[in-house]
Amino acid sequence: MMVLPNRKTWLVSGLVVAGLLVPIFVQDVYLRHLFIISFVYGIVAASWDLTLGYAGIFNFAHVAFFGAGVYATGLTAKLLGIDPWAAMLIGGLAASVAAVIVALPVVRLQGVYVVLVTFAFSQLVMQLVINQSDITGGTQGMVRVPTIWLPSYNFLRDYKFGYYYVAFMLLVTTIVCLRWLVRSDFGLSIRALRDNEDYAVSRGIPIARQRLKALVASAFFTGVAGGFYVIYLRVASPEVFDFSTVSLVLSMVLVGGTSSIYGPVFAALMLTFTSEGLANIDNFAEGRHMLVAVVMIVVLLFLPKGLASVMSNSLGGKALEMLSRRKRMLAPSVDDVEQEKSRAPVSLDRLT
Amino acid sequence: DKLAKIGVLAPLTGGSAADGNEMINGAKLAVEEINAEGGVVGYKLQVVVGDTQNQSADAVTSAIERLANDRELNAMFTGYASGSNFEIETMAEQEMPYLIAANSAQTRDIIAPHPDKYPTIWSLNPSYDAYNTAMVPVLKGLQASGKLKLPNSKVALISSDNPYSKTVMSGLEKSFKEAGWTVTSTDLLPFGEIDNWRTFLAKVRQDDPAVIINTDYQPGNAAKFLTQFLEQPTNSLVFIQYAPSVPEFLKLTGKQATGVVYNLLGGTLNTPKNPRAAEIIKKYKDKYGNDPGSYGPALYEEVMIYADALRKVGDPTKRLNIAKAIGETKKQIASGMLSFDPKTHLAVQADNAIPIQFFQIWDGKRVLFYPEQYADGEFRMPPWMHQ
Amino acid sequence: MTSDILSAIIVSGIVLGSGYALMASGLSLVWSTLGIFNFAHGVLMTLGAYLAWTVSDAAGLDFGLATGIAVSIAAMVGVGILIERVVVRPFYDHRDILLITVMTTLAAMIVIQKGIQLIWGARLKQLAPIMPGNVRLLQTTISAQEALIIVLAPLVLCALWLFLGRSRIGRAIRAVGQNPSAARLIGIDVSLIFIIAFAVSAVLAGLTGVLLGSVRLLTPEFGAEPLVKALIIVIFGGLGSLSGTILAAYIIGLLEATLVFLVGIYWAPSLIFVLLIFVLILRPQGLLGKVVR
Amino acid sequence: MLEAKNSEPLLEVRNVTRRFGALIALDNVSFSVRKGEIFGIAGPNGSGKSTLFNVITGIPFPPSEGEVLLAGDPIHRMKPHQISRAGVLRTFQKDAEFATLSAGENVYASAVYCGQMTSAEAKHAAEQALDDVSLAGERRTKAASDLSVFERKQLMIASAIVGRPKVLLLDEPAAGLTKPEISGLSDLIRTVNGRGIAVVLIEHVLPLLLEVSEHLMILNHGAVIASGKPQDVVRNREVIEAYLGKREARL
Amino acid sequence: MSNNTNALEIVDLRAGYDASDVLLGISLHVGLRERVGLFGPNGHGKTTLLNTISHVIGPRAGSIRFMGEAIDALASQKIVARGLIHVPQANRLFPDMEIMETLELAAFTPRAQKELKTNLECVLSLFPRLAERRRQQCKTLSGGERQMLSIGVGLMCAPRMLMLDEPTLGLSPKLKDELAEAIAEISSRGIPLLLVEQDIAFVLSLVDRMYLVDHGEISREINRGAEVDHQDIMDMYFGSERA
Ligand SMILES: Nc1ncnc2c1ncn2[C@@H]1O[C@H](COP(=O)(O)OP(=O)(O)OP(=O)(O)O)[C@@H](O)[C@H]1O
Ligand SMILES: Nc1ncnc2c1ncn2[C@@H]1O[C@H](COP(=O)(O)OP(=O)(O)OP(=O)(O)O)[C@@H](O)[C@H]1O
Ligand SMILES: [Mg+2]
Ligand SMILES: [Mg+2]
Repeated sequence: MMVLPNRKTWLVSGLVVAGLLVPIFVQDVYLRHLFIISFVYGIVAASWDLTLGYAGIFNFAHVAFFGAGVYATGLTAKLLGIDPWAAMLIGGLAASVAAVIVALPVVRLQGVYVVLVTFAFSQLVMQLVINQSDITGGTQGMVRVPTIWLPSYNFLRDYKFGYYYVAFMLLVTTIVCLRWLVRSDFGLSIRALRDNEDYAVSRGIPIARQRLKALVASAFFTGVAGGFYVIYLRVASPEVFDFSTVSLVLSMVLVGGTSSIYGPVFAALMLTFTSEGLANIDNFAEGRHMLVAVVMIVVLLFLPKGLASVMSNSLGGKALEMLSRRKRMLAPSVDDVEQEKSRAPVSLDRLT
Repeated sequence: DKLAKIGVLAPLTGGSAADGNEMINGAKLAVEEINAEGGVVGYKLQVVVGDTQNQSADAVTSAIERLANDRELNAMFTGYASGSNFEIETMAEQEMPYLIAANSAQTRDIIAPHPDKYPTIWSLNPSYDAYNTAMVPVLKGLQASGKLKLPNSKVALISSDNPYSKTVMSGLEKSFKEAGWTVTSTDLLPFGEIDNWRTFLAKVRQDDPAVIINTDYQPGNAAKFLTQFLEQPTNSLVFIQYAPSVPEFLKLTGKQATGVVYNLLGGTLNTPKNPRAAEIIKKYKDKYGNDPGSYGPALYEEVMIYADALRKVGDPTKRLNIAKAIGETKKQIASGMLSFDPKTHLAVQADNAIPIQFFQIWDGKRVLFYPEQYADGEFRMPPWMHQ
Repeated sequence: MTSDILSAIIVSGIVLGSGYALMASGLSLVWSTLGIFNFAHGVLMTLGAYLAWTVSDAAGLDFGLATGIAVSIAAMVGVGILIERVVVRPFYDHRDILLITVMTTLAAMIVIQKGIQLIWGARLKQLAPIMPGNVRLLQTTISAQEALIIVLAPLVLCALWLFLGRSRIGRAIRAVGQNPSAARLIGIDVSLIFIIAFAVSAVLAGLTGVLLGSVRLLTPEFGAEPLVKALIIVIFGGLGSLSGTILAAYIIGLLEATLVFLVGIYWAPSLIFVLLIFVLILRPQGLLGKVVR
Repeated sequence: MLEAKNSEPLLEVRNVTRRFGALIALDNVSFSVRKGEIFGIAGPNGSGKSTLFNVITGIPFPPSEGEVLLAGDPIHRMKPHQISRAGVLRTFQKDAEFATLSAGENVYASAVYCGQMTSAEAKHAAEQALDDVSLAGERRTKAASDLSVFERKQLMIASAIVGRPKVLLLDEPAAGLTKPEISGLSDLIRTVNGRGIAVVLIEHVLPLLLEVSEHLMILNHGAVIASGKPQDVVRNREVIEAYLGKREARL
Repeated sequence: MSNNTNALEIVDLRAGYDASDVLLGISLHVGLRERVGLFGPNGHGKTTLLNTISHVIGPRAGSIRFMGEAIDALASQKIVARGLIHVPQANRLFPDMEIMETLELAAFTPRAQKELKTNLECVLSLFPRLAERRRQQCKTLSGGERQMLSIGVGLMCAPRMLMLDEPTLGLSPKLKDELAEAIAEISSRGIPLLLVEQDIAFVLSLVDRMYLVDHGEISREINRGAEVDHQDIMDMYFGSERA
């Protein structure tokens, strides 16, 4: 039903071409590595947007799905000697299975209670991984994971040229699929559920099934990304479950702007490069993180809908509108507030 | 004149930041000293820092890639960069001279199968086997000399769920059993902060063992473990792995720590018999105002070793030659007499090489009572035990 | 099992529970009323503890503990207001206020935490206990400080409970959280209420930090684990029901202690999570949470 | 039409009870709506009318006791969304909409999921339904949250009639509407009913209620106190006593 | 001019939402003991007008004076403190709060605190249902019950002037009558009234004077003196509808 505005189409195709050209112009291995990493995070963040933004499910197990992908791929590739390419898919499937398990309780729960269950779940997964140290390497991690190969092509000796394109392809495929999903009837239905559960049900939309689908879909892409992550770095370690990972990806989703798919991807690029750019400064380890955090706040001050809103409208107009909003900040109209609330992914009166 | 950059990988933010900062400090201390003497063969050294943050794979890799990208940077050093030392692979691929201190078990697992594939990687720490084997003989010795009186021969073992602690625990279990001891419990705790040891201690109390060994190396946990043990002490010798060697352990426990025993492999051998250690520690303290743990001196020595190698080879870009030179090192360093085992690329372990050191804490001081040739004091019965 | 084991379990359970209750109180204040999840809450505990340490500890200004605590509590008022002003107020009328503030408070958390590391460094520190020495409780010995916590926690929480349930300001806070514009129309100054709520919550955080700072060890990450515990407890207790929060804190505390004894420290946390999940499946609205709808 | 009327009951409610703790919101209520009928329900505030709709549709809760049948088949054990798909569609008393979806999408979603239509059919049906409620022009592409109170009411009805209802449950659709809007509404109800869809109408706006409904049922304290032809029911003393009050009775 | 003849006086008031202008210059006044009605099609700005007076949204131009003092710059809570009480349309109130809590809280301003007892009695006798359900959560109330509570909340604020936005919304006919009597009784205590309502019979039964709102402007003023019956107004109405 929604039509993609034209300038957006141009912008997107332009970006794709640019993405394809990067390795031609960027010889620098380090920069290529940064692109690859931010692509991986881009995938994870964008697919989280499907559940968090579109479906309004407070799913904090997303990073656990990523971890599931990492370890499933790592283990099958290293211990069972399955071809790494196939292992990546297995990573995706494993994550989807994890999603099904989470979904069982989650679809019955409301609002924040989902946070607790999903969070608990990810803790359990981590415990499991650490505890099975004889196969997973426990807290120490699992090294020497075999990496992908092509006939007569060595990914380890091409200055990350090959890895770049694999990552880029994964990213593009993910975005295309996600965009297609959210613009399909399915996408419509999960947004409807987010906006007003009872009303959605009264219009024949099945809560449980749609939420399950949403979780599984977003988990699959995340899992594949996890698979690539471990194949690329050739090590799987439990830090992927760290809270710092969660907060990193979460900030990508929110700074990028929920319900947009593109936004989180941009945020992933922006945050990775800003943070790494600052890493060059000496004795700035803490300052680096502080500065990035401040940048996030500032972005949200002027673009509360995240970077994505820059794509939809012109930045200037957006910022101005934002300012005007801030002026009457303390005096929203009655309907206004009620609407604002009911518009929230999970309406506040359900949270409080 | 010319510049030879050296990379230091260190966790500067996140849980291990304290270690990280110490690594940087140690390295910078050495570099300033070297440059003050006019550098090495016409090269001034310069430290470039790579923050490994929470040691996650991508953080470490990003740090390495960033450093490795700099053509003037031809060597890297660290205390530890990751839990698994996976970065060794990358370093080897780039033929990057890489000196690493901790996690020698992981290092050996990676290198031992084919050492020739890793010509540039060398570990300052020896194999940890001594942690498993040395304990029982030392205790026997103490008992024989009558310095230590134990009510029975029961031992309770505790470990936190990390490879280091677990290996040590299982090693000890084995050697104690072989020596005819009864191991009353071998508990595994989750890795990370543990605040409440009471229920656990209550359980231990039930079968009051003569020796309680906690291989959790995290100083915070160790401190809490000790304070809560002393709330209701049993008549047992308390041994804590590694943690008491960390400066703040003493700050935190103060007088309470008196009587606690620990041992250390490849740690600074700070006794009159090894003046170099004292010297380095003094320099460090003068410059940074606080006592270093193991990693300050370790990084200092790593840089010094590199400087020697560079002096021999004369050109930092000849990475393989440099690494080879490092491998041939044989010198007295802060932790003892250093030389590398070509089969594992680890430092050689022995009382006359890198020794295992047994300490007892007494009035906030560390008393080294083993090995004899370095000892600066004697073992005494802990205050809470029946004299 | 022998009686001293039993007492050990009960005592450490209560110690844990009281700690958790304190951690949860401040978070619950802004979350279950205003519907804003303050990620910075944990790091506020850290800050409070460090401030007290600097003022009191010999290595710092050495003004004595009492001054230290007073100063840090006073400072927390300001910090709370600052947080509200900078990272919450600009988003009052934004549609995803919850998500946005999750982000901004998260950012605030990072800033403060790294700031702490910058100022105080990463080495372990410990606050002097308000009450030194040990006390004997049942057949178990605990530090006097922990005894103090056992006593203080219920008091603080009941005070908070009365404040929210009975006092005009407390009710106003809840009203603002549930429907700001309707609150305005009965004469409530919404922005003032927000400020009060955040100030009080920050003070609670500071207090918690000061109390725990001598039982646990101070690092810049000091507040991270308490934050998670608080999150779990607030939800488990049932959002919007402080009594539920309190109950949950002690239940989880005792549960943890028991499980530690039965299955060992290793499996206890995971088992607790499993139990939580099942309870929530049976009672989707949390322990004491009122049925939504 | 006529033979449709005296045909077998379409929606049957049998001895339905709903409790909220001590409170009995519905007390053993039974009635049946015939095919193509317009069935009015009225009663004092809090007498259980909306609750009745809630338990019939299972949104948000099923009856505590009793059963609900659609064309003879029990539906009170079905999942709520299945009940809607089976052809029992309701509107809500509080305004409800998919705030971030456009008016068009609001209706389209219902057509696809409740009406089980293909995308093409659904688009067409949605246009149709929006015409029925005369929600025209750019208001169809506006986000539902930007519509005015009245427009949102229209939208809610449109999304109900697009879902292939057999029975349409309207909960106080005329509340807060002006006379002309109300007369528009009664036309709409007639049109929908003309398509053979039975309508159950909860209303306090008597002119509308008495004008359209062929059968009128009065609830009080969760129980049926009167049921029959509207003109008879409004003369019932108990009804006047409990619900109408003197003035309305005089009119 | 001396304002002491008027409780509320509005001159050329303009207001709206983000992009849209809704009020295109409204001028009206309410006398000290007067009951005034506002009548007009949906979406023509009645609620917006009340929202602007109570400063739920800021005015864009024009002046508002209450009891002689300018209030257009004051924040909502200050206006409430002065006793100008706005009972909004279809108020959701505080979902998780109990009826009694809500009523007691509603007497928030110091002035209202003083009158809490008497006002509470008044409200509970007007709506016995609220008394029966003291501990029920607002979100579980029926439509009409919620409307009762919403009016009750307004009365708890100790009004010196009342602005009611569609108070009969969802009320049963019987309750409407009782409400009408109650409102009459209340305003007869000298509390001026500004009433927005779609039920024309209800309005006419109550007010002394009436404004017709049309596309954000006052299209006509009708005094009690000028005998008008439903039909005339309906005509104007359809007229305005066609326009
Ligand atoms: N979830 C609930 N918990 C407790 N009581 C409830 C709940 N839902 C409804 N009630 C009560 O049940 C009674 C019937 O409610 P219902 O909404 O059906 O009334 P109604 O007939 O629709 O009234 P109105 O005409 O005002 O809409 C009311 O007294 C209401 O307070
Ligand atoms: N929060 C809002 N944001 C944007 N526009 C709004 C908002 N609230 C109302 N409007 C618009 O302002 C205009 C006037 O609305 P208002 O509610 O004041 O009319 P009304 O006379 O009260 O109608 P009703 O009788 O249905 O209450 C309408 O066109 C409506 O769409
Ligand atoms: Mg109703
Ligand atoms: Mg209105």
